[in-house]
Amino acid sequence: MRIEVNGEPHEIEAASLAEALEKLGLADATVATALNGDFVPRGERDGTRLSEGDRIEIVAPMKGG
Amino acid sequence: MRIEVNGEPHEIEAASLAEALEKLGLADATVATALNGDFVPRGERDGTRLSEGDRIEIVAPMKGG
Amino acid sequence: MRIEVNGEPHEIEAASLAEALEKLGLADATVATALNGDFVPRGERDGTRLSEGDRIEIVAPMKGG
Amino acid sequence: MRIEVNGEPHEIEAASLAEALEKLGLADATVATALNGDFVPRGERDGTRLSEGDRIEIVAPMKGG
Amino acid sequence: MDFYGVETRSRLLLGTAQYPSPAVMADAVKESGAEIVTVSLRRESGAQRAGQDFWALIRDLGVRVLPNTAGCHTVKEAVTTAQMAREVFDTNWVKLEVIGEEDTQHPDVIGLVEAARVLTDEGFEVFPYTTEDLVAAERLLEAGCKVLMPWGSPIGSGQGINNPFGLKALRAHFPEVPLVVDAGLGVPSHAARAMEMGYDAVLLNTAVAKAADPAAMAAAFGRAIEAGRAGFEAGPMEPREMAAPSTPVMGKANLA
Amino acid sequence: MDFYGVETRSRLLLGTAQYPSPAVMADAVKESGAEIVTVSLRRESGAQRAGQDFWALIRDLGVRVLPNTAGCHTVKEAVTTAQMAREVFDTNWVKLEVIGEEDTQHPDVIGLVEAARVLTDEGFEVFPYTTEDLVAAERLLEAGCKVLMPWGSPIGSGQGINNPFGLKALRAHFPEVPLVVDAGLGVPSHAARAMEMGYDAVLLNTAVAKAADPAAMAAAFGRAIEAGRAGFEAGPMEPREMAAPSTPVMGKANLA
Amino acid sequence: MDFYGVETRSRLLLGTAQYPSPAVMADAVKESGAEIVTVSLRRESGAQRAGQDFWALIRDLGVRVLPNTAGCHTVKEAVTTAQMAREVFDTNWVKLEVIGEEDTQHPDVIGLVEAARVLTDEGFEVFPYTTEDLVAAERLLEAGCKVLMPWGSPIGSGQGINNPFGLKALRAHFPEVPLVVDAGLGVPSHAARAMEMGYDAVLLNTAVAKAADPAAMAAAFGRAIEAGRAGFEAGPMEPREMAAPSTPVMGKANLA
Amino acid sequence: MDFYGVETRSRLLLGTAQYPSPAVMADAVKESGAEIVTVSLRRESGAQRAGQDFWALIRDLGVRVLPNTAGCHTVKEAVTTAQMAREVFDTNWVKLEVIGEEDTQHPDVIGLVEAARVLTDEGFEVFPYTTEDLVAAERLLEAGCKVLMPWGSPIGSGQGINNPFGLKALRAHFPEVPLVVDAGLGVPSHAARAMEMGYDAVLLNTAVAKAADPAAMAAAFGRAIEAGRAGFEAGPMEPREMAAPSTPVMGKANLA
Repeated sequence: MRIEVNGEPHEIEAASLAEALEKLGLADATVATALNGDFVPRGERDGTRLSEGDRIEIVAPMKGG
Repeated sequence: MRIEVNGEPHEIEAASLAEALEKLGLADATVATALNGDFVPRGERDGTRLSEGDRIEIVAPMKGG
Repeated sequence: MRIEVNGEPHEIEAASLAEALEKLGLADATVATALNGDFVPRGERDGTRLSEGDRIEIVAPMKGG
Repeated sequence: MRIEVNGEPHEIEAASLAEALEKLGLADATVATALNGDFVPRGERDGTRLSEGDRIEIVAPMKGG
Repeated sequence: MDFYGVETRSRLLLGTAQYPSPAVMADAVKESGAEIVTVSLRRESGAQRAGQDFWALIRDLGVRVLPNTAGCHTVKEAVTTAQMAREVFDTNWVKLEVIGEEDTQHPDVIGLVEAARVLTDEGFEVFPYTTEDLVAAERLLEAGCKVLMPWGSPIGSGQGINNPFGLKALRAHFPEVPLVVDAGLGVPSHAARAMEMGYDAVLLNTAVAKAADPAAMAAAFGRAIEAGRAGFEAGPMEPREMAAPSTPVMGKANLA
Repeated sequence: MDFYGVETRSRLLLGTAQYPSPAVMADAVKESGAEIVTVSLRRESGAQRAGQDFWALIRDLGVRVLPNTAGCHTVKEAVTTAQMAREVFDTNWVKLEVIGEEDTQHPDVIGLVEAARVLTDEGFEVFPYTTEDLVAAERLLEAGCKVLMPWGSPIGSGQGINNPFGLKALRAHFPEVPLVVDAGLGVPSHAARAMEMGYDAVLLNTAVAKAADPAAMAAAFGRAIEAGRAGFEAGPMEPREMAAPSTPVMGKANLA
Repeated sequence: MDFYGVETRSRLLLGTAQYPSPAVMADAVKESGAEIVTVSLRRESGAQRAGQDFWALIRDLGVRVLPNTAGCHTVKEAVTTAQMAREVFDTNWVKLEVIGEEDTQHPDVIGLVEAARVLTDEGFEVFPYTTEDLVAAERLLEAGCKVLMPWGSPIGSGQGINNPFGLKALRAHFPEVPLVVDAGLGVPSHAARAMEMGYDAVLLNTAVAKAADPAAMAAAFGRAIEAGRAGFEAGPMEPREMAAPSTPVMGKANLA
Repeated sequence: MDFYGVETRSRLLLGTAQYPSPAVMADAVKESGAEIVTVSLRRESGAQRAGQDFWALIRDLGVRVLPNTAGCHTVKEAVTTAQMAREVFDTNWVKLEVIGEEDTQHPDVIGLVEAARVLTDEGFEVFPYTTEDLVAAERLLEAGCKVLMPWGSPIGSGQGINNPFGLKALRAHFPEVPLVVDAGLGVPSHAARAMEMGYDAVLLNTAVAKAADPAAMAAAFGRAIEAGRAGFEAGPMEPREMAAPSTPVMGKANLA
């Protein structure tokens, strides 16, 4: 299935957002997620189905002013 | 009938706003009018009925910055 | 003999500046002296004769900015 | 005779400052003169003898702020 | 100068309030060379008819009027006042004021943008009294304003230009929009400076009306605005840290 | 304006250096309305006779000249230069410069006072280029100067007035003495401000000569100086912390 | 200092960006004495996991974090970013930025108020990055903000306080609200001045991170903020126009 | 810090006048960390012996004293006062004041240079209270001064630094000479700024003595001076016109 992860196209097989994170090697990481522009809380990642063309954002702590 | 004109209570007999202006000696004056906070164009003064407790504002040109 | 001490007229009997200081109760004090506008070092007070009308200034440490 | 005119060495035969000015083509010009750093008024140019090594300055009106 | 398609030669807009007398006001307007004066609306009584006399006086001056919504604190008030002004003064122009704080007469830019939108839709030509806020300015232009009037400092304070950086940024950001410094100027050099910053015009009242000699001060401001504009157009020198002698160094006599 | 008994209508003294061309300089002088221009003395050669042409040009302008001692670093140099200038320009006036530091063209007030004394004794009418130093000013007056010309900022820097406090104190301290802000102004508003501070005149050169359009800038400064002076005489309002609405609050309609 | 019920001794909030290295950043935070640092959220890749390392570094500092919504231009973006930040950083605090103009990083106060309302309703404790706009400030407080963070000048410009009048008015208008000068300060004296104006704290980043020696500059700012606050509390003298000799005049010897 | 070969850690010189009480003065000196205090000479009477008590108090503070010639208007007065001070305080140091104008306590730089020459010849180590005049400064150094103390603004005015350009030029011109801003500072940020300008130390009195809490204000100034100096040494960033976001733009999530 073709989706977009942090702006990059990805070919990935993942039923849920949680699964996608795992495949991306970020299952354990301190990250937050958004699907098509909306925040998806950690607790809802399992239940969040992905479909062709979805846009996922995965963000982590970074320096800031 | 008791109405308020420019913030002052008035006892006045006037069926329309136009008539009220006449009674107030401002029929011919360069003024604009508002009834209960809404603008009443010159052309609608005749057709604007007054009723007990109405608030009329009658304003004219004045110095300004 | 009439002299001026710190701007005030004084009737004083003193042959030398040192003697005058003694009479004024300042022999032991930490002060500096001037006679008629010129500095008189401590060591020269004994040898400094006074005469009628002399102006003596006696100054001590004071607060300053 | 060797003199300096406005900072430049000149070989010139002139008994007086006036004569020097003439030889320099400035007899008629609106200029002021100095000899060895001192002002020489127009009226004294004739009477001002020159000698070897003298420094003459000849100045004229120029733009200024 | 061009405001909503109206050409003016003068770059000074003058207020008509606070003068010692109507006659002095009239003189000041004449001396200033202003072609636009601001006016307001106030309650009229049949007994005094004060407004009628004032209006006659203004008409005699042969200038264009810019009615304001001074003292309005809500969008509703401002809009209704503008509607009444349009009828009385027979002009689509309005100096839109929506005041958010009394002591500083601080514009409420949020209400201002909203009111500007409503009035533009009703065919008004809005002159918004605003701050140096770049983003509010953008919204006002989107709302249809074709002029912006940022304050220099609080109305009537005479402090001049409190935030030169902000006003410069506004000018740089909107090179094509007519910008008027409105309020707070105190002396002619304040107005000249505003023009040198590239502003298109200046709106004044208190500095003229409260001067010892209002007519003379009006003339002084008029001249200062011309001077500042001319200076802007003449292309000023670049300031530099060091001195640079104006008189040529070369050719200096050696008088040692 | 009165300088040593000479009446002038204009309050602008203009320098003649640094213009793109003599013709532009002449235009700038005319546009500025200046009645006094500053000039200097430089070495003349029989071959070029450059000075003769310059002098003819200036004479045609029909203005009064104020010769300077620009570039002089010692009392001796300045005095001799003044003596030569008096003969050439046929005037007792001299703009006395004794420069103590090159990069800032900082006046050497100690040498300045000494040179002023010598020249006054020789019958000169001295216009000293000085700093805002109150005490040096006092000494210059004692030396016989009847005009003072403090700098605004370093010559040719265009920074404007670097020490407003100092210049205000000088004005307050010598209410009767003609005071000219000489050097450092960059834009017309600087000149207007100097006049609003109560200064009697302004001396300029670089800001005009180095403008993109010198003649236009000259006119702009001329007008700004008139505006600033007129503003000063018209009695400006007192600035205040808070706002004060110009439009009357009384009589405002209640449109709630 | 009290932010949303959290007590801090330090009045300095420090940014964590733009340092030569993470180690230098850590030193700077320690030297500054800051108990609160700002952080952001950026895209994470499984390959680099850069964010994980950064987060570990910050946690080791034992300071409280204030996540920002830097770079957000819409209410939606800012709100979603805040929601993600709350989960990642496990805090209700958010430094809310809604940027309306890129070159000046000018806050969009209209969007800011809207976003603040949404976030407060969701239980966030909002630190809004705003301007000196008094009316927008009022709206932000109505929206539930209990802190305001007006800019001193554009982020990273180091210009200091561009509109002292505006910041003073804001302070005077909201005596009880914790006010933080956020952005634009360049040197320690800027921070001291902000504190002397009665501000409660200062938020810095570039001035420290871009100094030749960030850790030393962090310490300097920390000390300057303490000094400014102490000066404010110690009750400064009233400035006066004239001089007043500190050394007593009485009792001076007459040495004529 | 090095004054005439004497090393001090503190960069603050504090005056001892105008405090509510001797005890408060003593506290202020301690809190300030100053190692040098200024004192004067006044007439002593055998009856009160006020000076003796004051002197005992100062000696207990264990600080170095810098006697001044406050109030002296002539070279003669200043020289004689210095001679008496040397004997009483047993130090070659003297803060040389030759006042030329009362209302501003303006230094008479001409008399100052003359007095400095005389005193240096007699073996004094002179700390001249002067203006920002570059040329006078040069003469003072020629006269043997190894420290310069330009004013910030009139003594006791609390206005801060009236002529930053002048003080910067002085610093740039004499990079090696110890420079002390003496007089006129009002709040800690003024002192921090002086240090950021590269000045070596600050001399204060009124701002501390007339504060509501002198000891606390003394500490505040002490800290501000350390902060300003540390900031100067830490190499501040370059200010810029535009903003530069501190938080990285790269990697920002797209939440549209």
